[in-house]
Amino acid sequence: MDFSHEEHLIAILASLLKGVGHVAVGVASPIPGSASLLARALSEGSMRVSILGSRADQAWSDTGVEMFDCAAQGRIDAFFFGGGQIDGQANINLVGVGDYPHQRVRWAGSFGSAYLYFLVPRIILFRPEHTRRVMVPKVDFISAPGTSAPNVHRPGGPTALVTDLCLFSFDAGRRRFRLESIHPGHSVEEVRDNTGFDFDVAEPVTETPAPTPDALEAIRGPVAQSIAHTYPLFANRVFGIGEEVAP
Amino acid sequence: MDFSHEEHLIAILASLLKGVGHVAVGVASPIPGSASLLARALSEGSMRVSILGSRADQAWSDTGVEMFDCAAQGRIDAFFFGGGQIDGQANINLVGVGDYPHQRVRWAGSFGSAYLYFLVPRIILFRPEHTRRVMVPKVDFISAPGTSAPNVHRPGGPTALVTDLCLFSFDAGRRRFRLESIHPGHSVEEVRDNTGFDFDVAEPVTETPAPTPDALEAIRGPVAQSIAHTYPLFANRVFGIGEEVAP
Amino acid sequence: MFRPDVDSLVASIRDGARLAVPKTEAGVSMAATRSLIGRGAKDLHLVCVPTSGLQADLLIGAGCVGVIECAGVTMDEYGAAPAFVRAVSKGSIGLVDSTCPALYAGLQAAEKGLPFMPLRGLIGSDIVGRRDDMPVIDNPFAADDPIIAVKAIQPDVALFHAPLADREGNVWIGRQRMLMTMAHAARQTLVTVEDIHDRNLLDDERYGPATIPSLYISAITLAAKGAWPLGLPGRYGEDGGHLAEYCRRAATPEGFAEYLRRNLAIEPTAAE
Amino acid sequence: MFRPDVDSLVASIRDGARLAVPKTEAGVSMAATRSLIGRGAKDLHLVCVPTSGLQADLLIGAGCVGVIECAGVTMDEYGAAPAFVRAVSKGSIGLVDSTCPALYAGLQAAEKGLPFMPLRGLIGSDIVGRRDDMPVIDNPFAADDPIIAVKAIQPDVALFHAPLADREGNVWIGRQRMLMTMAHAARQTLVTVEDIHDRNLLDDERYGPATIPSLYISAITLAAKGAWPLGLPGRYGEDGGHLAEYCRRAATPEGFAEYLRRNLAIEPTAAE
Repeated sequence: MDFSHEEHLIAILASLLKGVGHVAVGVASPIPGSASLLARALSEGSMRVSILGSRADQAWSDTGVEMFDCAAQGRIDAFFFGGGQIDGQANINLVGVGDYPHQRVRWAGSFGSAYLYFLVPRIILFRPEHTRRVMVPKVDFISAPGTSAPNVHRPGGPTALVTDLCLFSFDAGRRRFRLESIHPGHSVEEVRDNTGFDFDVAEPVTETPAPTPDALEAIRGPVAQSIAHTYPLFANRVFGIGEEVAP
Repeated sequence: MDFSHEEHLIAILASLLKGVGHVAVGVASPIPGSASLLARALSEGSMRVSILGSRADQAWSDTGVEMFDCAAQGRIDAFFFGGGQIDGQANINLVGVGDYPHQRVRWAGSFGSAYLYFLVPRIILFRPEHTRRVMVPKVDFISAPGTSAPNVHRPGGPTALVTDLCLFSFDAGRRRFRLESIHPGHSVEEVRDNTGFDFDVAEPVTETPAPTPDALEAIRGPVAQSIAHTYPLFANRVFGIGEEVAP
Repeated sequence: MFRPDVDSLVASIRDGARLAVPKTEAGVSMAATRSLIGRGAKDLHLVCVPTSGLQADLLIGAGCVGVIECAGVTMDEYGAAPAFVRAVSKGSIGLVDSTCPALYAGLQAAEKGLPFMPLRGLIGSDIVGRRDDMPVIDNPFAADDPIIAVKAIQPDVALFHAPLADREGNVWIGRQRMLMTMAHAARQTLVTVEDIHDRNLLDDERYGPATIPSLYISAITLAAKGAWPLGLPGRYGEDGGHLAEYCRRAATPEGFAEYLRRNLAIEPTAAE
Repeated sequence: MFRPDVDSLVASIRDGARLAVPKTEAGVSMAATRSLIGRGAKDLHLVCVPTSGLQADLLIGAGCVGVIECAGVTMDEYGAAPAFVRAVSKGSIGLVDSTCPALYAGLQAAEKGLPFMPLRGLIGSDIVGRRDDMPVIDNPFAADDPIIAVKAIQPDVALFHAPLADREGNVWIGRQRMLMTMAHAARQTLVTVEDIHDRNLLDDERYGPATIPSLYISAITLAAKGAWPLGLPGRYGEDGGHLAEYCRRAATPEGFAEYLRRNLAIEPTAAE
């Protein structure tokens, strides 16, 4: 069965949500949002999905602080973050490149990362671009640190990193990523060549499995329809549904 | 013009609210509530009155913490407290008599006094019973202290005490009450005999003025109607309006 | 989520639980309170948010309460809370005397997953002086500015009565926002409701903002007039005759027992 | 309370003011934003609650902003915020990079009249490392448990757009509860509204709980479609074509100036 790259990423992220009771998805996250909806579809309704900015998939009565309080209460089990830069200790940078504050490349900002990265047990890093520009030895600005000293209250943290090339797990004790599986058509060497930090390698490294037919059916059906409410541009481009929004 | 004792107390308390922008009234306070409504009526609408538990005279959208936050924001200028015991340093006791915790006389509790007594600029103590049982040398439990050390954040505190016998002002610098006026028919000696703490005496001590005809008219008209919504038993007993509630 | 009756709802409240209940005017589940008494619940740590009246008094008189943490227990216009007053004098309940904003602050700390919240006021009061969980700390942004730290209050159970729930388990609370804070702060939230709303309350732009999402709700059961003899804002007023009658009867332990027999059809065993 | 037009509303915002504005989806007063730019407002300290988009970008590009305190500035699906990115690189604005819950915590501290609020997380981030107003303090209830203290944020002005006000000056905000926090925290609150409701919103059991009482509102003016080209929840969506067009034009300083001329009929003088 044929599938697009986006559909594969959606399926990979969804596979990382197994056993999660409540996953929340931040802004500007159409693929994580789709993955969460897919995981719910495949969980036979036992999973709760909250998509920030969505009206239908929204557990909260308040659009502001409630999600953050909810995470601190231990009621959010999984969340996604990207990273303009990610380093080998899972520090993430959502702020910019160069000497802070007047950086030559500036991104939007840290959003809730400096907080949620500490409090949500299963943080999945998702950054399609897998280059030495992104996967750096040391981030230029720590929006949120990958690990903390033992005395710092930290029930949560990063557990995985998904890119266009591969899937890493993260071991907070060792403060290192471990390459778990390579997406079809790529190799360990390619991952190494494009990664600016050192990492462990699972024995053996497997090939990331393709989406199951059930998953693909769900992605193209209810997931596509549902994500289109929050991400019309994305749904139009990837699933060809909805009206195209003006250029 | 004839007036009842309650009407006089209402007028006295209202006179202490001159210049107040926003007065709030706690639970179980029919006379302070009536006084606030009277002060508003006489202020030609420039005063805001918030009566806890009232639907019509209620500035808040939340029945809980909002009033306390509002006070801390500096948006409440005056408030009333009673006191099962009040001592000469304006410490108030709303908890009970005897050795805490298993006191031989137990009252309801401190409510918000331990907080509002610090934050509202003009706290008016209102305790009709003027006896040595109430006006004690030292309270058995400090629900809220009358004064604080200079380093304690305290924009508010007690400014006056009104009883069945007289009106005191309170000087936080001297940590003492001063007898300002005596209600008609009473004397300085009577006040002294019934007060368990020492106090200053204004020179001269005046007689507390009777309610003006305007005030009485307002009390018996709109004030009575309005307070009856929150305090039906009180309004029935004092103003003879509304249905008597079952024995 | 939906329980068939009040008794099965209340079965989730174990003896010894830290149980948060709202003030008299805010939606008290008297239906669940009667059920707790009927079951002979024991040793509850009652957290009043921030005060209580008939509910606390009945539970205390019936011997269900080990400790009461509150800013005030009163029957309002009807007088003092008779069983509470007796229990304090006898020393048969533990007391954690507090002040309204400290109870809110403790719950808000738990709501935020914080160990504490700072709070103005209180310094020099016996509320602080008589307990060891309200230390004075330093404001880190000013020199010599002491401020109270209020420890987080995480109830095992929040219990209240609300006007409406929907079939998804969302609960509308109107302007009784302390109920939202209680549900956020507590491990479990149990609710009796007056009515079931046919459409999703969160989808409605007017109900939604005052609706506790089902995420925070453990169980719900229908209990028409479930706040009686107290009132429910916007629905019905309190039964003043009944409350006056209660105060009169409960003035003695015998009268209190008689009230339980007559009005709750409960034969008090371990009551005062 | 009621001002005749947006310009007279905005006259209450002095140059240099600490101005709190809500995130893109929550009710941004673009009408007031255009008026601020038209007036040539200067040196605003913009507090984004907790993020911003077109509003911050326009104000920055037009030279109205001295400092921006925020957790993120983005045009969402339409791309990066072009004037913001240019201003950062050029060093023409001051930056106080924050994180969403810290901005909420700072406003909530001000709402409660507190000097600070504790906040979990953040330790070891450069958000804490690059500013001097987020010290680590000790949890007084546990040994060796560091926690961040967030300083209170008291805006001079909170400015937003809401669906409804009534004639008493009460303002209904639906589920955008951060607007309530902003109004409680700020010295002044200025609101543009879509419509005027004929009855008192606080008296309505459904509108009341999500209504900011007039106590906190300094001034209101009617501005139909006042959030355009952004959306207003429950009323209208964003004008995606316009936002895409903005991003395309504003990619250069010249294009930005051209956008101001064409779309706001404003001749930029002190703009970038």
